[in-house]
Amino acid sequence: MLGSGLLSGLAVTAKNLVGSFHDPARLTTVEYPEQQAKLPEAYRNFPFLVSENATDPMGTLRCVACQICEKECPPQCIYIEKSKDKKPDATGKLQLYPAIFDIDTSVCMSCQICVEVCPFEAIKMDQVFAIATTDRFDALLLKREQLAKPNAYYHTIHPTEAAEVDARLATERKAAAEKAAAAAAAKAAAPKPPAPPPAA
Amino acid sequence: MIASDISPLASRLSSGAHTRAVTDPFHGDLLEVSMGPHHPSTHGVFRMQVTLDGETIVKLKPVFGYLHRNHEKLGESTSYLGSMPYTDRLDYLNSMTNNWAYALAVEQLAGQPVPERAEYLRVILAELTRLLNHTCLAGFLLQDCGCSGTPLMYAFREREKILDLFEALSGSRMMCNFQRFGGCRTDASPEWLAAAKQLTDGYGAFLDEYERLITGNEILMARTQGVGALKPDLAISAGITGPMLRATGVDYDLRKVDGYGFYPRFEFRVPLGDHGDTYDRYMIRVLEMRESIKIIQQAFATLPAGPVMDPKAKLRGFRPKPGEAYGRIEGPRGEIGFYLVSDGTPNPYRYRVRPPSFVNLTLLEDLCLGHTVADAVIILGSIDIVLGEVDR
Amino acid sequence: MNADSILERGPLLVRDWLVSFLPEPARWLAGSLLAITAVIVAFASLFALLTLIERKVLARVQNRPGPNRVGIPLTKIRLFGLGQPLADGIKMLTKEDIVPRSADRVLHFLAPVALLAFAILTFAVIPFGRHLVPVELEAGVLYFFAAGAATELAVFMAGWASRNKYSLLAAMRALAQLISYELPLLLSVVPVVMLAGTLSTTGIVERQGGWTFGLLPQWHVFTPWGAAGFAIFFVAALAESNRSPFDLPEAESELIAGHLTEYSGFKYALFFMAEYFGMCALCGMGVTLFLGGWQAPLSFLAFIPSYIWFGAKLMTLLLAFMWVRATLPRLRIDQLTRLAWKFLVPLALVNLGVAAFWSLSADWTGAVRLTRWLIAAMLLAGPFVLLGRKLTAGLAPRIYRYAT
Amino acid sequence: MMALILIALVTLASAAAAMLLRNLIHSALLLTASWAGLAAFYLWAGAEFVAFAQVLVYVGAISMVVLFAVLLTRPPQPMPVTPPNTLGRALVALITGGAVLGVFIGAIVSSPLPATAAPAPTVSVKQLGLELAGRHAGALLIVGALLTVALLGAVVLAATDREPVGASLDDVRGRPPGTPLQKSGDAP
Repeated sequence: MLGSGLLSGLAVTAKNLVGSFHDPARLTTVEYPEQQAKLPEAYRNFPFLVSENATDPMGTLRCVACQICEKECPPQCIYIEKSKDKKPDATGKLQLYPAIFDIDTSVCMSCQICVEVCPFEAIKMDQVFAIATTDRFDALLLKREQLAKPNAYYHTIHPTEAAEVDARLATERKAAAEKAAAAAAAKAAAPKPPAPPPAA
Repeated sequence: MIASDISPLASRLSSGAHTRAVTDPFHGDLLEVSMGPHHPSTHGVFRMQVTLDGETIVKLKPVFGYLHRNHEKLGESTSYLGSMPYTDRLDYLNSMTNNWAYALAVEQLAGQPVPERAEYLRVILAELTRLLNHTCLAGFLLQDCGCSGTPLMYAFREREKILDLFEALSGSRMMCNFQRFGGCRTDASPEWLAAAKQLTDGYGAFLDEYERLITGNEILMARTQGVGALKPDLAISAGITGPMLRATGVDYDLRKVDGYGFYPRFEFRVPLGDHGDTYDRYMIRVLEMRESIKIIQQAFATLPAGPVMDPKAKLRGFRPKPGEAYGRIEGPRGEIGFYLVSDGTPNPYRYRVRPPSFVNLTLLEDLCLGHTVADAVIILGSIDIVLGEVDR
Repeated sequence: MNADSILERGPLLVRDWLVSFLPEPARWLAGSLLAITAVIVAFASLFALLTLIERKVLARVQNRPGPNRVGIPLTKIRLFGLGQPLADGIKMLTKEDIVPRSADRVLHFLAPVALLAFAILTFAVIPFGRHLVPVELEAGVLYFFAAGAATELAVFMAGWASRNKYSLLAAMRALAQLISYELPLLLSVVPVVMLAGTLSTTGIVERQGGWTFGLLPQWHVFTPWGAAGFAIFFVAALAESNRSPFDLPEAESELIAGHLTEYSGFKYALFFMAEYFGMCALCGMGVTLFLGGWQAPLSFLAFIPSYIWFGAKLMTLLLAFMWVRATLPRLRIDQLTRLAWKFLVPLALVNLGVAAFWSLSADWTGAVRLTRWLIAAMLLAGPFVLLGRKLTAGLAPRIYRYAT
Repeated sequence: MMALILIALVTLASAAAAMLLRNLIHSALLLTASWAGLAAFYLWAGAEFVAFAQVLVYVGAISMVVLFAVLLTRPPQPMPVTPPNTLGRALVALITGGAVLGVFIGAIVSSPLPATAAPAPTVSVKQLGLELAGRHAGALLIVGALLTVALLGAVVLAATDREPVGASLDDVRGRPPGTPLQKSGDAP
């Protein structure tokens, strides 16, 4: 009968009108800023540099300025300048550190390739999305100091991933420590060579 | 569209098959109207230079390129991995299928094996993207027909649920950057699989409600049946692929033809239309959604365990041996393919994308001639184009 | 409920008390001025409320809350979005009123004014309550359609004065639509006037008084020709006020804002006010002619004052307009005019015949009355199905085959 | 009495303006205004039914016909405006004008006006309806048919008397996009 299609359409809209008051499947609006939707753990937006502890972020950066992420980043939005001197990292080995580490957040597209290619677990994806600023130029270029965040923060935003990373790092450090100890023991057991090798 | 009077199409048109001779007294001047690029219903920055005789279209010249971002030349100066996030921005509605097509092409180029669980996961994600895309199209097409937003909002409500799944898996709703050469970046957790299974089981009910809302609607049938009819031979000669081709009755679905990604293991049917008009194109997509649900459910049932990334796959310093490869998959809009030429260096020598909506768009004038302005909008909507993919 | 309870005659008593301060000759003038201001204030505030209700209903149909943020400024009180029409009004007032250089200045200004003037004129004859008729006219219905007929002139002026391709195309569409739907609108009203025997709106409402067996009100809509007439009136009213399935002139997807493209600021708001006034007037006339005006639906409910019943019926009809707008897609211009000329007009003529049969067979009593109903219904159903089949020839949901 | 003079002034002013203005659309709309003035006359005289019928038919429908006619037709060539500077032509105009005025005044003076205006017979709409549908049904139908024929004739006459100005389809296709079409006559 002419019009039956129209009437069934009207019936569906009526059901939705009534449903939108009580049916959770239809009540999907989250009224942002008052209500905040819970972000899934895998959510990623803009990288940050991981530092071992919060007290001395610049001192305990894991990043060793190897510039792999700078080369691999598709939009080339990372700029690194190596430091002149070296400082001991978590395992005591002397490593370089980045004197300058800038990320231009107006270019970065949060594609997370830098996190994948970084061999030192030094850069991870943050979950910050509301970083509006009034200044169009300098404020969008995040410096080393603004990027560095402690490992504890990493545990809060990506708990499972952070746990795996820490486990892996712990095994590596233990292996490195044993190797160093074995090397030291072997050196001590071996006859005294004429002069101690220069500092490695 | 180059000067159209030399192409065979024009000679068929100027014979006035369905356009009256313009010089008889009852017709005044021709009105030249430019619809777009800033127009509410052209799905992005796309312009139609339309010459009108009264309300009927006498000549239509599509003008696009406003969103050209030099994607292919850029591909030649970035590494293979570096181009992967850019493929998300080609067809920004279906990033998972773009990634898969690119990954497939590179894997054929480098002869890179892919573990079974990764292939199953890719099939599940591709079919979820097809659901997402066809739901979006149904919403947009009916929005162009004039429903003030209601079907579009229902479509977006369901789309958001799928995008939440993608966000929980890949980290971002639309820019997933999830496939790698040799598998997927991360594995799907059991909770994710349970959530996805619950969504697809409930999707059939949504489609039933949607069809009750619209498909039997007399006004929609009047507006779309017989509008923009496409004949099979013209479709084949113009290289049309995807639901637009199947709506004309041509049985060509890459999932059956190529049999990539373990599709032969799943039992699903390919719907075919008879008239190739806007109603058929819409209905074919709705029926394809029902088939996709079946595929996803079968994939969930037989999802094997095992690694999701080939252990020997190299992430950096990836240098495929010199040669060329063309990887293609059945994207929601049609055949999306990547043609790569490698010269042994980490960057591809030639990086070419075969976008389905660009090819399908070439027939816009043939479909619109003789119709009114209101029909041209719906025909454009039913071709389902995304300007990111058309302009690259 | 006797006709003179305090609630019923309330507005009249207020008016007489206010007017009593003036000398005798000015009393009639003051009385009518009061009536005019009352109608305009009532329908202007209804217009403000309607914009909010429309957006809320449309939103709820689409499973979203709708405007609920604008409340009392500088406070956190939200008032369920009741501040929204106020905010829209202020926004419209403060927006710059751009008149294109090549526009025809006089007509460009005159169009919204004329449209609003004709829309308000039509309120003069609608009986809002038992004694609440702004102007008691013997040819009330004819006056209503005379005032309504001039809106085409204003739409044409708007389209022509903007001197822009889109608005000219839209003005032509709007004219074609308004003219082709005026005929079914008038034809659907003719049976009511024929059966009621009078052109005055109050007479028509009085004739619909009374209840059969105390339960079923004798409204015109409960007769076969009344139901068909109301359906045709509803569809034609949708088209006359450019509402959803027929909102061709401002079809966003094709002609941007149609003949309103070159209007901004308060003139744009005037157009919408005129559209809503036109919609309220048509719904008011629909209620008066078919739904028993201010008559109570059930005999024992008659103690509620009559203007409450009119308001309730008016709101239900307006909500039906919004419900249709939220659901149906738009018709193309040729389908729209074909629907008018080849479906609604013939049906309205058939309805005229059925109404004639109904009035001739008025004296059938007892069991025969059922057959009277059946005959009338059959006389209507036949052409409806035949014309419907011809209208949707070749359109049907299709069965699809699958590749092997 | 005041209302009568006011209405007369409005009607005459809009009719005169309609004749004098160059812009056709403006004059068509002013013509409609003068018809509305006529309806006001009927209202002043108390004949509501005729007034509303006048508004419905003239302001509603006939104005649309006039506007459509103005839109559909274009002057074949600009009307030659002859300067009325020669004395002879002005003289002839004066004479004819005076003669016509004399005839009018003669008719008005000679018509027997009753001293006191007889009260207008109050006729209910129902009687009017019965009268119209009864004795004058034939006249009503003929007038309706006449109007339709007049409209169709006007459209056909207007459309055929000018040479085809539209661009031919082939020329349209070959023309590069963006160049303006054949210069269509400017709006009247």
